[in-house]
Amino acid sequence: MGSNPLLKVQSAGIQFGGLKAVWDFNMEIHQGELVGLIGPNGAGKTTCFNLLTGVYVPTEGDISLEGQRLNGLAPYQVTRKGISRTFQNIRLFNELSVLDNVKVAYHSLAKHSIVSSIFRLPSHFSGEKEMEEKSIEFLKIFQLEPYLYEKAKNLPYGMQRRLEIARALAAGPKLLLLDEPAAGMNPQETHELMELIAFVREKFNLTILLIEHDMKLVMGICERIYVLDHGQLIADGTPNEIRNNPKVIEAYLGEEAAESHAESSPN
Amino acid sequence: MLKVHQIDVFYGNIQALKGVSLEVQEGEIVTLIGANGAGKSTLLKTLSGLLKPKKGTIQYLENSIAGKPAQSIVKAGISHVPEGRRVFANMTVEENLQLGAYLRKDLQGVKQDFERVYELFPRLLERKKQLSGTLSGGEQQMLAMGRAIMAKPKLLLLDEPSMGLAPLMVKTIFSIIEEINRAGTTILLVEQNAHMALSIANRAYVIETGSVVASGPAAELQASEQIKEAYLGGL
Amino acid sequence: MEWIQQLINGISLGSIYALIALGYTMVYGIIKLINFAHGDVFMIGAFVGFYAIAGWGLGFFPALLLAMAVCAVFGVLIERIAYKRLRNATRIAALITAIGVSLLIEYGFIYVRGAQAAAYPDVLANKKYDLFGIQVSSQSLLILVVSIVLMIILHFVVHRTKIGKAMRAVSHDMEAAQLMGINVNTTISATFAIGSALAGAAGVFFGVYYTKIEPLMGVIPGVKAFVAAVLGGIGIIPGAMVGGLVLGVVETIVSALGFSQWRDAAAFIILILILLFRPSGIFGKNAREKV
Amino acid sequence: MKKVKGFWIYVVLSVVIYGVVQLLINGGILNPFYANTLIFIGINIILAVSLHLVIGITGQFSIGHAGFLAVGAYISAIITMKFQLPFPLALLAGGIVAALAGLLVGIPSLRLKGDYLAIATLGFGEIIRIVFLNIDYVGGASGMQVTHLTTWTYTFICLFITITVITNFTNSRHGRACISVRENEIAADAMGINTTYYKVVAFALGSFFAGIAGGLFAHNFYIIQPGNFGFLKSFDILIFVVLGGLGSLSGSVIAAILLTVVSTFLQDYPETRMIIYSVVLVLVMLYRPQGLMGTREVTDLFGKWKGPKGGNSYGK
Amino acid sequence: NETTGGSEGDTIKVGANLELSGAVASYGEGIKEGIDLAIEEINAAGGVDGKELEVVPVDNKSEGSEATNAAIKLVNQDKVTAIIGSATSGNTKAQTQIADEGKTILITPSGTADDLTLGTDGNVIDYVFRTSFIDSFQGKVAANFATELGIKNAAIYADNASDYAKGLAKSFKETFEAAGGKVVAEESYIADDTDFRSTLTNLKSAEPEFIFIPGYYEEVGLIVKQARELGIDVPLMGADGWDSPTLVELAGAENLNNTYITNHYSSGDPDETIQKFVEAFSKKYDGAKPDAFNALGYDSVYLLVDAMDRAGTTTDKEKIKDALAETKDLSLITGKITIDELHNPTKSATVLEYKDGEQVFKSKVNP
Ligand SMILES: Nc1ncnc2c1ncn2[C@@H]1O[C@H](COP(=O)(O)OP(=O)(O)OP(=O)(O)O)[C@@H](O)[C@H]1O
Ligand SMILES: Nc1ncnc2c1ncn2[C@@H]1O[C@H](COP(=O)(O)OP(=O)(O)OP(=O)(O)O)[C@@H](O)[C@H]1O
Ligand SMILES: [Mg+2]
Ligand SMILES: [Mg+2]
Repeated sequence: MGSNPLLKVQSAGIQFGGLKAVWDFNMEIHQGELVGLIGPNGAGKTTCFNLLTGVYVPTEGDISLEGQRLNGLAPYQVTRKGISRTFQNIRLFNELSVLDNVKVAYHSLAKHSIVSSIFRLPSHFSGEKEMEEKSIEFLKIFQLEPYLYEKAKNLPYGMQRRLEIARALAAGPKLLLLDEPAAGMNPQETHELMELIAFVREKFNLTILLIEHDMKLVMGICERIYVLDHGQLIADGTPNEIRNNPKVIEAYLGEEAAESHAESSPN
Repeated sequence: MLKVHQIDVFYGNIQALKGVSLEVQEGEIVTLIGANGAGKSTLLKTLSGLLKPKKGTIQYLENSIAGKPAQSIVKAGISHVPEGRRVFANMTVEENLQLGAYLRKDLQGVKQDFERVYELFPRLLERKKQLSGTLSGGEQQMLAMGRAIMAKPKLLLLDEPSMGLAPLMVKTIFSIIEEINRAGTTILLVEQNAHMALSIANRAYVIETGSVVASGPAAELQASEQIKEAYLGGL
Repeated sequence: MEWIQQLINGISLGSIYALIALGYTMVYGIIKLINFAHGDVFMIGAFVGFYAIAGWGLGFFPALLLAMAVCAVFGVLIERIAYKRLRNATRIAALITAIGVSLLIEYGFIYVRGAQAAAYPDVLANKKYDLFGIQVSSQSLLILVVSIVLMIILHFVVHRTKIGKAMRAVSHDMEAAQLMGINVNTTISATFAIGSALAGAAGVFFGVYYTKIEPLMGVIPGVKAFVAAVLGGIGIIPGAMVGGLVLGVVETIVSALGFSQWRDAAAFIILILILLFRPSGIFGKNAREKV
Repeated sequence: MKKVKGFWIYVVLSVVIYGVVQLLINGGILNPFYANTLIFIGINIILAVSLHLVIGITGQFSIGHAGFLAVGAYISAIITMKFQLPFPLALLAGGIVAALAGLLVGIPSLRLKGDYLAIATLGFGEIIRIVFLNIDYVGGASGMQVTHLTTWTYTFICLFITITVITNFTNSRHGRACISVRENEIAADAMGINTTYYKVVAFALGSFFAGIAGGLFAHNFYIIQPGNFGFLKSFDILIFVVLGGLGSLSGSVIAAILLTVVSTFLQDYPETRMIIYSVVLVLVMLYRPQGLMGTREVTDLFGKWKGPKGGNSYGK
Repeated sequence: NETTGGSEGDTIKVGANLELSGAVASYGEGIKEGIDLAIEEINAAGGVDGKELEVVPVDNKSEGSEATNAAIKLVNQDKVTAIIGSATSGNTKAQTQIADEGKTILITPSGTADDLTLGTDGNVIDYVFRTSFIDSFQGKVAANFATELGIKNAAIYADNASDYAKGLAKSFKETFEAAGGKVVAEESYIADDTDFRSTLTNLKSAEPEFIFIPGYYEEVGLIVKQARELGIDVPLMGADGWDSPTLVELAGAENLNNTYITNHYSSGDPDETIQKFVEAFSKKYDGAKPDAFNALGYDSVYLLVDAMDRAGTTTDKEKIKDALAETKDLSLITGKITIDELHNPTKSATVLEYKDGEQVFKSKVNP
């Protein structure tokens, strides 16, 4: 592991009213890693994502990406710095076509101004053309090309999830955050998703942090896992360390589950 | 107990169910599995009266309930725990449970059932006065089930009760489902977690793009190569 | 001394706003519809009371009850005919429909009756109490008391009774409410009936207190009540009350300072300022969407 | 390129429409009443399309649009009547000052959503009206007399510019950014869209054109009074947009034409006018809650022509 | 044959460009009732020159832009001989130029702004006339009356949304101060307000001996009532806008004691023609008593018809307009009218006092 982590979180935390949703949260992710974040319902996992992406401003601590401080940046600024995400409950631009969903993510990479668009200057045409070509290329990778002009809301659930990942990738992140990408999928679909994640990671040389309750997926592809409970880290380590960690078993996995995962059976 | 015969259901012009038939016997756990968008939730919504079938019949305890309004179906003893929990977020846990018993007149029985729910889900007793919107996902799922139990259903329709839950919680929920069943409630269970579902169910139906494509005893389906291939992650 | 008088003036004005806003916030809170026709139901209530008193010689209380009953039925009819179909449509479509219904009631009524104003008969003796030079009228006291009592009753109904729980359930999730065995249609009708009956009562009180009634009398109080409801926090019953009082007092103070032409502007400026610091109103929970 | 061709069809069509109408007016075939109705329709289309950008495209529930109309009307009237400057300059100034007012409203309103935003914009509209009511320089309540300068030519040029600019804006990355704000603000933010910036841009641009419409309005109706710009006027504009179909530019154009014609026609039936109007409104919403056009554009009916939308739906 | 026949057919078309819906619909409706009654009477008596009068009502929604549209339509589509309207000065201003360009007579029954009959160049517009007196005249009459009562300190409480009220307030103040009086407080309200207590409380603390309240009866009724409730007992005075039986109902007869108005006429005036009018009006409109708007709408028709008679034509608009300008000593319900060079009627004003809800004649003031 290199010395300079891509993402560094130092005792970050946030309170809602009196509730300490996350506190004293520390995390280091290095370039190219695939890391899992697990924990019981309401442990604060999604809240961590919201801290990382600027949706919430941490009430304490520091977050930095490649040494640059992210605290206090608005979500769109964080995205431009190189973190993009998917959402636990799918958030596509429903009325927009599949193609336009991805084009929106390319937005900040394009340069043509409002004036050039209004007056249809050459830079508008070249800029739009480039966006369109790049987006289509991208959608090909995700096998969504046949649905370019379909409205996002009309896609089946599984494809919507895929489109969300594609869209997040189009924003050109260094670090990709996935929030329960396999929720609501059956084992077969989950399996396909695992392959997809492995593939894009390879292809785009990505660093990924993912939240998931499907232990088969988490244990199957993550290199390292952080475990959160009641807003606090209770463990981190390799999948094997985690599945045998008594604290994790008690708070999250349950006895049998831990055993069966040891045999890598999917219950 | 429940006999669905050849129903067609539409969303506007989109046909979501095509000639679906199925049966549930008293005391059974029947599970319904299938890919995303296959029409599982649609079927449950039709049974509980949220949607009206365009064609076909639904017999429940010798009565036809197809197209009846939801509240009269609840009254007849069918309770539906919808996808995504749908608890009343700005009401307390207790109020949610009271709403579960909305139609009941037997105050004594209601009181007993309160106790029963709190016994099944001690967590809910702890959080009695908390607004349900602030509960964790698993707690909300317990509340949704508790709320359905309060209606004292003969038939309980469960739509993906394990979705988004931590492994430990999934286990708890499934054991509670079995417990409710043992206490005499018939259960129709929709699940993505097909392994778990098949392991507690008596019988199962597989539904694909709006039609039933396979059915049989749960154990048999679990063993079937085809089913494994398509729904159980090829293992 | 004069300031106390002005405060009293403001509270009397505010309690009228509050009375209308109570019904408004109720309907608004439950089906999330900005019911622009609420102000017109208020107008109908005022006229029913007027005809009952001036035409049939009923006393104040029978007329009040009659107006409330007629308005309840009228409100339910409006909902059944115009809004029910739109429950699953966009909010803005429902809003436009409400504007249409409001115009229809106003001009339908003018067509039948004419646009001229009428004067409410004196049915409630209005005693003036002079406390150290401050004039308090028994009517304004009555209105304040009535709106407080109604607020308490409403709050109780919504939070303690079965129908109230059903209303809140429907407001949060119509489908899930149906699964509890709640008859959504009946519940929404009940909401409209109560809300409209309140509007009707407000109409009669308004008539008695301000004397002048006319077919377009509901427009401005309707908007003001909406402002009051938002000010207090949408759907929050004590909020409507406080919102109404705040609005009344602010308007009065602005007039008292000699800026009467700026009165409505000041009301809106206060509204915007409050919303900037409390984007969901004074009592509103900051329901920021959870990500 | 197909796009470019579509654009030229649109331009040619516009010129033809303009020319034919102008000829008919010159030839006396269209008497002043019809000519004036056409101008009124044009003004209403500009209003509808400018609000369409704010509500239909960016999803910001603004119901105080008449305020910006008022700003444009008064500023342009001051420029021609008090400073004796040329009309085109007045139109432009009206637009610019209205856009500034739009910025003023847009920025604080950003914290608000849905109904709260709606009531705040309604409030802003009323505040603007009351400000004019209290300025004696512009005649206060009795209003300001304005010379008649608006012609079919001016109206048409403004209309053409409005539709072209808003269409071009919408069909670019900037328009898509606005739509993404409408569809899901949180996701838009997460995709790197500066949502605040685009909301403000939409408000400012929408207000600019409402201001232009105000200039035309003031110089067409001889007198402007604060009473012309109350919230009922805002509702009228809102109704164009919703009735046409939220998000459909051609829908707002069609609705503006239709309702203006209906309303003009109904002037002859004073007793039942508002009754008929409101019944039509309610019936349309009951049977077509998504509006006349839904989210489609007229151009969609002619296949997948992806040129500037709204060309074919152009005013008479 | 409605669209092409114009005034050349068997009927004489008179447009009514009125506020039949919107904010001041009741004024427009009042005028319309008066017009309808007059036309009914005239037609029943054989019409003008053997032709029937036909009214073409158009609703301007109380909006200037709609009034413009309506006027353009009446002039170009319906080709009316004359337009009666609108009720407010603003909506009338929105059509004076159109009437002039279209050479169509415009008579406003109740537009009272002083400069209404003048163009932007300050010259009188040939085709524009009015039936009511102008603001400055009434203001003057009221101020002189106050001075006669021996008032030194007066307050003004005017409707800020109406140029009528503002015009009256202005001329009252000028005249009153010129006569040595002092205006100790000036406040304003806005039409459609219902609660005036806070401003009244302010006025009260300025301790005026007299309050001049130009405005319309719908608000004034409430103002008088609320003023008395707050213990303001000084004399109150208003103008023709007060005149309506509704005022008495709104304010309460007792509260109206010690109030005065200037007016065109009084429905309680024992004059025979006036009583005949009141009776006819009541008969047609279910016992309603005519107010000033009713009377002015009614008079506007007779003013026009008189000019037609004198011009000896029902079609030549130019001649009719010239005849209108020469109207002299025409007895109408609202007084004996002579049209001056600015196309304003000179007519006497009446000062009335309210006693137990009845208007009692106080004095007559000639211009
Ligand atoms: N905006 C907010 N206001 C108040 N409380 C919040 C807010 N967001 C999150 N919380 C609370 O913070 C805690 C952590 O929530 P979070 O969504 O991060 O859980 P999670 O670990 O993602 O759970 P799950 O696996 O169920 O998605 C919960 O108790 C939640 O109710
Ligand atoms: N409200 C709706 N309007 C239109 N189409 C709908 C609606 N709800 C569901 N559908 C469509 O009906 C089909 C069946 O949906 P349903 O929700 O029943 O699937 P499901 O089997 O429950 O899937 P999941 O596993 O995702 O819950 C899908 O194609 C879906 O897109
Ligand atoms: Mg989460
Ligand atoms: Mg489902």
